[in-house]
Amino acid sequence: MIKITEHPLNPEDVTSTVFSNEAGAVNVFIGTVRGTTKNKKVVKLEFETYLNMAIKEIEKIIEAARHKWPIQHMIIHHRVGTLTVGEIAVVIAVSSGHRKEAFAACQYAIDTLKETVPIWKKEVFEDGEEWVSAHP
Amino acid sequence: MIKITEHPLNPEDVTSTVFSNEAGAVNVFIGTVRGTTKNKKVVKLEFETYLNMAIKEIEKIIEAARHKWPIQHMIIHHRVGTLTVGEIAVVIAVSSGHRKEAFAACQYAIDTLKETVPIWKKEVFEDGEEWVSAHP
Amino acid sequence: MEVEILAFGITRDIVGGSTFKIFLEREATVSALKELLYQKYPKMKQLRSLMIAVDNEYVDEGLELKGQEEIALIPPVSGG
Amino acid sequence: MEVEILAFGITRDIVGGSTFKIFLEREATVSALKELLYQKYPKMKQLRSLMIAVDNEYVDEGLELKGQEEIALIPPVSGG
Repeated sequence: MIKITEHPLNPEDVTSTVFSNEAGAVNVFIGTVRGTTKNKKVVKLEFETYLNMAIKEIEKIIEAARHKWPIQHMIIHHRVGTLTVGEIAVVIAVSSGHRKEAFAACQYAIDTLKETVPIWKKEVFEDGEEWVSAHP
Repeated sequence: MIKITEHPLNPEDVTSTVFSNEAGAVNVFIGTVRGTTKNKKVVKLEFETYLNMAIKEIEKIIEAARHKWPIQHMIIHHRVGTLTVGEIAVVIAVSSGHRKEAFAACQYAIDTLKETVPIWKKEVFEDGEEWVSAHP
Repeated sequence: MEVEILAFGITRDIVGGSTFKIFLEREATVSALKELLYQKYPKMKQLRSLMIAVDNEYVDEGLELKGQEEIALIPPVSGG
Repeated sequence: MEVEILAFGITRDIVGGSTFKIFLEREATVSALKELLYQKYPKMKQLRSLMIAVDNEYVDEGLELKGQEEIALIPPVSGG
């Protein structure tokens, strides 16, 4: 249901796990490493995590989504370590009876993950590096 | 970019096509055949289409989405013919720089597809059959 | 003029085939075609909606038909 | 009391390691800990936010620390 790993993520594995005969809709969000940010060329991203707490916070997201919407399954995989441009950082898959709930729960999950889950990324440029969102 | 086919759909094929180094977000919607509808057990679904017009209407959806949001790629595959419970009827994948646009464009695409694209499905139950949404 | 019409979904079941022919006055409107259909196939009046497509495009009720177009009946769609 | 603190992300860079020790008064609040941190590491004041986690949970500024907890600095997160 939850995985935080240094190994490459496979969206197909995550997606296939949420299918169910009672679900008519599956929504999947995949976050990838963009090649440019604020007009600067990104060389790589370095993700780190406070693992136990991150797992707990992701559990809270799934639990909250289950209370808000009648979803069938929600799976969240996040990668950490060094990622190059184009690689997948996060995959969230949600299944539900109808599509509205799948979209809403998936968007809630990624929005909340970005606010609460202790994972940090440092963007490495050709001429420097920066912890994303650290400063106002 | 658009495919309407009697062969099984592969979400992985659709998704992998939208990845791009300039996209940070990918959203995928997968519609599957639910095993029950209005408390009745579904045996199978039969989809038919007015092919040339359906392609044209899907082209309009992609064109409109491109005007509404700064998306990178949008791919829509729809299956027709006889589908059994759990099989995939539609896959829509969208990539964009940021996640908000990917979610919005993907939801717009499936909502509009269900309103405008000439594809019809007949639900076959154990004791009868019904064209979905045909009657008030 | 006699026009051939394509029928899909539940309209195919109602007319009993994927195409059928109907006699229309010259330059009859889409609205007039729908009236004729409702007279000949009363079950079509019970549909949630009935759109007409001409040459692969949804058209307004006021459009005049020339007889050379590809005309299709579009009952409520239900893809996805 | 001396407590060991975990530092992540930019706070790890600021303190120069993934853990560090700091002296606190007995039952010091989280708020008092943050004041001490800001004095010792002024760069932490420039962060968009600085949360404290105790035993893997975000805590309020008023919580009193006993010294046996797992305490961690949580600068602005940026996963996804």
